[in-house]
Amino acid sequence: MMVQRNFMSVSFAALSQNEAFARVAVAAFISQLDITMDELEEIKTVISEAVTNAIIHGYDENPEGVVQISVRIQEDSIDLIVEDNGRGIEDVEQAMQPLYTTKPELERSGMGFTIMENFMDSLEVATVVGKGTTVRLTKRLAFAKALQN
Amino acid sequence: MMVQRNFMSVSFAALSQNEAFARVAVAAFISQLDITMDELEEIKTVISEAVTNAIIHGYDENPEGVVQISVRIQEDSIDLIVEDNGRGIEDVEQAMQPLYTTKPELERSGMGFTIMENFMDSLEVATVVGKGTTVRLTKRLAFAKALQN
Amino acid sequence: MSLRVAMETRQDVLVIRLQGELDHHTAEELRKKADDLLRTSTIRHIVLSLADLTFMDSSGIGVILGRYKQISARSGEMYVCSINPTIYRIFEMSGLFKVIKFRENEADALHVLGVA
Amino acid sequence: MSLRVAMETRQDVLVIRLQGELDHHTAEELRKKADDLLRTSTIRHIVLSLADLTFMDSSGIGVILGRYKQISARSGEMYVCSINPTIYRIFEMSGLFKVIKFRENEADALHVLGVA
Ligand SMILES: Nc1ncnc2c1ncn2[C@@H]1O[C@H](COP(=O)(O)OP(=O)(O)O)[C@@H](O)[C@H]1O
Ligand SMILES: Nc1ncnc2c1ncn2[C@@H]1O[C@H](COP(=O)(O)OP(=O)(O)O)[C@@H](O)[C@H]1O
Repeated sequence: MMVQRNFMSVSFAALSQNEAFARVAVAAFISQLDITMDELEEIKTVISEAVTNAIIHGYDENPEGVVQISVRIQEDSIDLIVEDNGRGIEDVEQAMQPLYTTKPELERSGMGFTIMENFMDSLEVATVVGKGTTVRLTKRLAFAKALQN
Repeated sequence: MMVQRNFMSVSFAALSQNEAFARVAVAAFISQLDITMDELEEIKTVISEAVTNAIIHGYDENPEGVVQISVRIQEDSIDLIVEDNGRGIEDVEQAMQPLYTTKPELERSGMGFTIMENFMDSLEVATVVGKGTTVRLTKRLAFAKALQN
Repeated sequence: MSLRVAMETRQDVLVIRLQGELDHHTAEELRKKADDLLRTSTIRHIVLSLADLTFMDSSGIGVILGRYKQISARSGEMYVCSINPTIYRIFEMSGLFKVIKFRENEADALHVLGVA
Repeated sequence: MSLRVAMETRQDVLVIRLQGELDHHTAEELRKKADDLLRTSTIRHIVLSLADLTFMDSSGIGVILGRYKQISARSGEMYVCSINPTIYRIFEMSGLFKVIKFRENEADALHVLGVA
């Protein structure tokens, strides 16, 4: 299968109603690929996790904050980047632990990063305290995996 | 009705398959408003017109080009901006004439600007030859119009 | 988010049924399919059946007018039917109804052309 | 793109049926509706019926665990049923099935709780 390289990038206000918008926008963009329903659901979920984190943790739900998502379609994979210019993460290793959350009072489950890791093939977090956080996620697609085997 | 101000901006490669993506992204974003089906269809149509123009006329379908759409939700209206960094328009007044097209060989109808004008409340074109084109479109929403009457 | 083009010929009438979205990207498919058939056949008239067309912009106008010119050169006629309200307004704005005949539904159009 | 929360009480069992998408934005509504009812009633058990839940992320885990803690303090139990595959995996990953009981469908869960 020939896949045309393609990209899009979307920015929006750090408002919780934009979480659903972010999922729809990313899903609409990647649905041009020969992607399975499971892959689509997994990608929607990780976008939702990373965007929600930017809004809640990065910006403390301040709607002045801006969240940016970039999606790049490669020959055999999808690269996602979710960025905020918020507070940053002090201890990334700790933050990635399952069940670890700094906002238990908001009933956060601390499972966001764990879900991102499980649903994607790679996860990288770059963060500077006081500057913001960039989450890079890659998913190799089933059709590409199948071709290689 | 209280409307929360909100904005999003999306950029993507000048590929024709992104025309449908652009419509879905904008529609998903503005569907948070109390908008009629007709208004939604009109906005999808004008987005399609302006994005198609950027791809065909602005960039001569060169996929290296980038098209950007910005959407701002105001209390009583929606502001749309569609921008390209393409060839620009020499004579805007002529370009806006119904049936005028510089690409009849591609079976363009020359109706893009006319449809944008008819479906929106305002249309402004800013363009610099060799630099690009910015189309600004505003739509006052029916529920807001109703409140004023 | 894409277009399905179904074509049926009845004597010298080509019925084109469109489903989905007709824009610059999908217009190419319609153009190619229609032209392949028009080139090799004795089709004179076209009936465009748009009941399942959910979106169309001015790229649609372009491809429809292009086909109209071809059959008009064979002194054929073009009918269009079952148009949704927004698309109807685009047809009106573009003056398409001056050359293309509107009928409520496909059966009406086929009846007028004597191939119902 | 939003969540509908339907609640029904059967004796001391609260059945919560979710339709749509459960995320950070929509979790608030579920939290509020469930808590309003739990505060004023003698509910002990909860059955979460997710047949029409099309999307859930970890914000859903948070709000479900929060309600679980409340009924667990009343020595009640929580059942969940009819989960789509992706959401099932999120439940598994989060260890939710250690405390919340899974049943294939709502009827099963209601049966176990003696209110079928
Ligand atoms: N974008 C971000 N900006 C600042 N802190 C973050 C960000 N994303 C995650 N974190 C930190 O990492 C922790 C763990 O995140 P996660 O696993 O998604 O769980 P949760 O969102 O439920 O807290 C958060 O509680 C927060 O302290
Ligand atoms: N973004 C753009 N960049 C350069 N030229 C443009 C752009 N948009 C419109 N034009 C010019 O304006 C003309 C009229 O545009 P329009 O009314 O949309 O009709 P059409 O796209 O069918 O040609 C085009 O033929 C083109 O010459």
